[in-house]
Amino acid sequence: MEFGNSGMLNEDGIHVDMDRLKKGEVNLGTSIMAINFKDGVILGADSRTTTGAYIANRVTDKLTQVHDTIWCCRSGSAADTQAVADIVHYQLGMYAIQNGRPPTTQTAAAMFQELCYENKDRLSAGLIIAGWDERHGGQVYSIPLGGSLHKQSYAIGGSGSTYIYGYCDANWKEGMDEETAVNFVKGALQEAIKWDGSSGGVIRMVVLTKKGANRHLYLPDTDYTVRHE
Amino acid sequence: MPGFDFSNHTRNAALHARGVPLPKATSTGTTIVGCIFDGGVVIAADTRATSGPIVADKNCEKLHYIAPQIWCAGAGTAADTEFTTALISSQLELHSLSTGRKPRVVTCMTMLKQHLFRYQGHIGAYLVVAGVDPTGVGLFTVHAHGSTDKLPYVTMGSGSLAAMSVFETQWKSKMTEQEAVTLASNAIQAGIFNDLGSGSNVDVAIITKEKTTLKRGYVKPNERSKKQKSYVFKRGTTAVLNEKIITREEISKYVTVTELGTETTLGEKMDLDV
Amino acid sequence: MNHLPQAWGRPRDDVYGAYDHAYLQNGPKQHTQSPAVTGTSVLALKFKDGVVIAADNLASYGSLARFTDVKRLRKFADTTVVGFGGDVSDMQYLDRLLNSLDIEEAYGGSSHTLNAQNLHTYLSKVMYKRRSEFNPLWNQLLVAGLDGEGKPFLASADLLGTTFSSPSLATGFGAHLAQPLLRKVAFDEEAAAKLTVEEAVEAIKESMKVLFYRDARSLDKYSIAVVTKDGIDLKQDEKLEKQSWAFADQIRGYGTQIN
Amino acid sequence: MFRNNYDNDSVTFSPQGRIFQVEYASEAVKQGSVVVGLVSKTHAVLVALKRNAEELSSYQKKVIAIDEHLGLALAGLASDARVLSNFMKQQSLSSRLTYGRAIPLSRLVNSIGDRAQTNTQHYGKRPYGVGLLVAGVDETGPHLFEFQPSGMTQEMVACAIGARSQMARTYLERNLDKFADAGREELVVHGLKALKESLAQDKELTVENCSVGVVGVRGEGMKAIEGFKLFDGQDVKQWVDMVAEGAEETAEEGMDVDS
Amino acid sequence: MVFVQVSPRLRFPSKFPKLSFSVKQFEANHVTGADLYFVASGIQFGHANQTRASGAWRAQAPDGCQTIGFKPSHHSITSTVVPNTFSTSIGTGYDLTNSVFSPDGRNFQVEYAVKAVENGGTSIGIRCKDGVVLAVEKVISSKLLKAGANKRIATVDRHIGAVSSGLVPDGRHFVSRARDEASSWRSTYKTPITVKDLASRMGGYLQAYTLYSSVRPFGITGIVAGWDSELELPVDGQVGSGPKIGSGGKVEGKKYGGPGLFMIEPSGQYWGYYGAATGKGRQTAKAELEKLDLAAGKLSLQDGVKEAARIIYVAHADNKDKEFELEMTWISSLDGPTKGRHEEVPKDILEEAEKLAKKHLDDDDDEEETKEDDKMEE
Repeated sequence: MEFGNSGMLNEDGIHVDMDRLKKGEVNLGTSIMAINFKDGVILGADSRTTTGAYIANRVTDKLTQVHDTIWCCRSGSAADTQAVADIVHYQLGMYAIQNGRPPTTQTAAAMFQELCYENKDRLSAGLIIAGWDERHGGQVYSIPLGGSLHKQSYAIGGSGSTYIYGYCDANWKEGMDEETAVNFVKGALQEAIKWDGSSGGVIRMVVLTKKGANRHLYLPDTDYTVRHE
Repeated sequence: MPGFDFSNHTRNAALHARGVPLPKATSTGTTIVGCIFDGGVVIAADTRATSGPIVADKNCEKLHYIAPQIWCAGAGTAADTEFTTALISSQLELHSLSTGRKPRVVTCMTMLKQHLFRYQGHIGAYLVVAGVDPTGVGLFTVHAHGSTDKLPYVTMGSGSLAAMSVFETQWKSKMTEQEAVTLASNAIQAGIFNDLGSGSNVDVAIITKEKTTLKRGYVKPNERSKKQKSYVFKRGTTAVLNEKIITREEISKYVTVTELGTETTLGEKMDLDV
Repeated sequence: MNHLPQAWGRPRDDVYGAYDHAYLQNGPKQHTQSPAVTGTSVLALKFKDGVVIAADNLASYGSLARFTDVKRLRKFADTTVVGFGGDVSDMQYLDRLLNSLDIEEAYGGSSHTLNAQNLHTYLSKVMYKRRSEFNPLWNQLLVAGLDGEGKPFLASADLLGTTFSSPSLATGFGAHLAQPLLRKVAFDEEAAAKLTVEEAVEAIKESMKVLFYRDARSLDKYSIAVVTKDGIDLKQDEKLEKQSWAFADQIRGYGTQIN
Repeated sequence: MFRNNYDNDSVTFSPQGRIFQVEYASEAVKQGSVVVGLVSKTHAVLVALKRNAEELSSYQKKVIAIDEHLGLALAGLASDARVLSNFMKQQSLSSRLTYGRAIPLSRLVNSIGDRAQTNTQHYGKRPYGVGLLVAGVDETGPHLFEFQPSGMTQEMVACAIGARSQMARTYLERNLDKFADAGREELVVHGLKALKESLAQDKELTVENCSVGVVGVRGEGMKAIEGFKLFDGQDVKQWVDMVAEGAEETAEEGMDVDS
Repeated sequence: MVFVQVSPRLRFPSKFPKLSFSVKQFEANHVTGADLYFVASGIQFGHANQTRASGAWRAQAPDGCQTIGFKPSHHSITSTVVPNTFSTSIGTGYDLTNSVFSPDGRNFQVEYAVKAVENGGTSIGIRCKDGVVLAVEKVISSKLLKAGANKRIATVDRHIGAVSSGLVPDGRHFVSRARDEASSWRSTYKTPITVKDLASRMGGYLQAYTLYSSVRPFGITGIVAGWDSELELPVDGQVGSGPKIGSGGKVEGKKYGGPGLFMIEPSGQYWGYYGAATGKGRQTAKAELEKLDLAAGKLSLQDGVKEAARIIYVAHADNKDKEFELEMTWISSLDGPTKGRHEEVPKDILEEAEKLAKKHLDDDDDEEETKEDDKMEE
């Protein structure tokens, strides 16, 4: 483990992820988001994974399923977030079996938070948890670096998110229909990809509603206009 | 004294503090690739092993056996790739015996990533995992810190950028076996010729549903050609200026001479202990 | 003390020089030495029947105003309010700790409840224990309520386990900006004992406004609570009123410029 | 009582659902000399009859102070009582350290009850062979608790346990309505009178064989308590004299004891 | 304890009246309140597998003796039972150790633990449409007990209460474990445990005490009752609130949360109940509970409190010679009087319910007494 030469956050705070990475670690220098809409939630992410300036994977899937209709967006260290997601995936599976009912998004958020908080010294993981269940509908939780838990109507994260705070705040509307919501996510991620060197590639989305999980894919060569798949 | 002895650690820390560089592990400064084709997967690697600026081995093996239908290409610290793959291979076989099923590529990948994550990058193994199992064809990369990627074509090691440029320009989906092998081989050669850490030959392993074919030295673009001239000096090239013979009797004045018999008998005696 | 949570508990660079982390290369197990998502000041003021306490609703991520709906005043058992500055994840940890403590206390019926003084003792022990493990909870807390004799109680505890008490208290930037104002209205216990609730609330609101003007990590949305023997009146979605900005129209240039 | 197979350990139920080992442990309590406890609106009092092994030996310790606000009296195995009282002292001090609060009596008594229960449910353990009367004051006033080897704990207005304690209990039951409003002295005297009822025919209360523990509140709230105080020897003379047989008999009885 | 030796020539049930006569005699001798046992040494019962009826006294079986017990009541003696259900166990050795099966597949130690429950004061729980009531009959063993203290119904978590019949210290152990379970659930899932999940965990815990020879089963039957929040639950300690208009995509028209009532037996078995009863008066209480048609879900919490008080009074009537104290707690819905919390029933409501219960009992007694007297005279 190497230590940075400053205990302070960088002036702009947001690039803190980089400082905490171990040498040679794979970084999801990322733009991720999840939003609430009329019928549930939508998760969205770019697909770029970097080691330093090299793109180790240009079609990464940063949207990870941890239960039927509970997913998460991963940012920070690829290894850490994969490990955390794998553990929660297992725990939620056990929860469903032991208690004879599917876990709620809250349960998932609580488990993610416990891992992120108790291991904050060892992890660099910025996660957004989004899920849908019958009782609570769609819900979005954000777990930033220190392991705090924030319920939000929409959440953005990763290095690219700094560039779209303004866009999201200005364009956000509660209770959007699916099409508007998809366009909102797409528009935001397009901006993030445009301005953030660590974000790029395709835009992936997952729409979670009572109908289940539905994937979207938009490609840069068609200017993200055409839904692929 | 019972317990652990940390004196070497203290010594090393003190030496390091005074500017002595820490010894470098042998690194396979490497190009490895993998590529899925219609009906299987191919992985390939160069064969150069380096230790700092020295080529430690010109024809090492970087394709590691995991299971009959699962193979791994390794980059990073040679010892780590060697032992990690051997360890997981062993565990996977035991797992396979206990479940009575053929081992799966995802199982191998998961075991590798969990093992590597536990060691937080201190085990410097960067791996390409490939194989065919009852669920189909699998191809993954595993980074030393424990992250994994699933892609149709992958490259790793110091030559990965050179190799990736080949894939990014020539890869297409649903290639035939031969196309894929050629493409992988070309990617490795891009590493061999453009990356100083990679060199020598191309090893290839082709895994299909039916069988695995390991082609050691699939391409040998760096065969040492025959020297045009011999530089061996002829006998008698050096002149003899004078000559003196010392007999055994003479030397016995200074030392005790004992007859030991031939080397082989000594060897045989020692063999008895084995 | 510097008002930035990131600097709390560190040897001052201007006194000791910057810390050389090279010494920690192969050092012992390290714990968090820096907070990530943080809240800024908490203010509180005693008055004759109780205590007023306030904190804004912002959680910052470095300079980024990342979460604007974070309630940093937490109730305990309808008798006490704890205000949290510093790391939000540690605040949530403490909140759960207090929640389980509250449940345990209620096992024996309502006759025995911890008062604010007891709670402050407890929290200071928690904070001190954690700093002694070199794993501090990165917070500065104000505990507001009533003591064993029903008198107003206000005290602070921080990540080092330091505690103190005063008729008015403020953490973070508030210690620099608000405390002078609050001390004016309640210089000592005697003065605080004469304050009405209206006066105390007014003083706190005025201080919150100054903090919004001059603390770059603050927000104009805040929570305020009044704790008395009748219970807690907690409002969590207040907005600063009667701000003064219009004088900006008089400002032209920075010296001699007229237009 | 029938000899049966179900009484060898505390993990075997008899067909009637009884645990004989626990019942036998209660018999051990009846082997101990009698102790009496009673409580008024302001005070809680413990009185105990001490035995000496032989003429020249010292008398046993029957009353133990636990903390400023409580103490206990024991009947049965004194060493078991010591284990329990040490545990109670720890719990009590821990509460003062952690919360700055005197531990509520009910909580303390429950904690030893829970400990004792464990001993009745696991093979290889034995039930405690001691009964306790715990007297003290907390935020809710004076209290008296009885603890039994089964782990049963009950809050009482008055209680007596130990050898021949039935007679003391009868006295207490008969005078039950007088205790609540009794003053400190009056309460002690009632205690001694009850104790006297349980004396063997040839025995008399003396300053040697009598222990008294008193704890109470002075006015309102916990702040002013009369801490638990143990009286032995000449300190109990005042009360012993008060309950001695009528004035004229006192001398004679006294002579008897001395001889 | 008083043992009454029964003549070896006695045969059941035809000779019941004679027995009832001897009980009367003992009552006349002021041994009321003591445990009365009838010991029939070495006799063979003609009807060994007759079932027990309510209020019967337990059989006592010293070595090698077959015994029965029964309770004299102010009803006729015919309500008494016979059988010695343990007749096969005693002396065989299979009943001396926990975790041991008898050849016919029974764990007698667990069955004996049930006996401890059946001697305990009656506890009941009623699941109403807008809350749950718990009530317990606390038999007053001594005049010296402080009235109103010594609570037997405990709070497990804010929204859950528990009560038990049987060995009181075991009940405290039960509660202590339940609290630990609730608290560990909270620290794992950061949300309150549901009543059902708590019952399941406690079932598992009690079951574990039937598995090993190194422990004994719990001598209690526990009742847990609570109200699972019908609202959306936050994650404990969370900050932020999500969309102002609420989350999108909820499935409308479904109800969540609500009342929960479970009873856990020494074996670890547990069931959900509309009305649960255990302890000495459980048969009577169950009969009364069944009359309420709780499954219809119409009974309100306020009426439930009155019914609970009445049922405890009725159940106690079989045990009239001992005084008792009624303790009641309740958990209402979030908009009800306790706001989803487990609390004591307020004094005024409790007293009102007790008054009605006593009145009901007096009315009942008046009716019955006339009949009763007739019978007695026969």
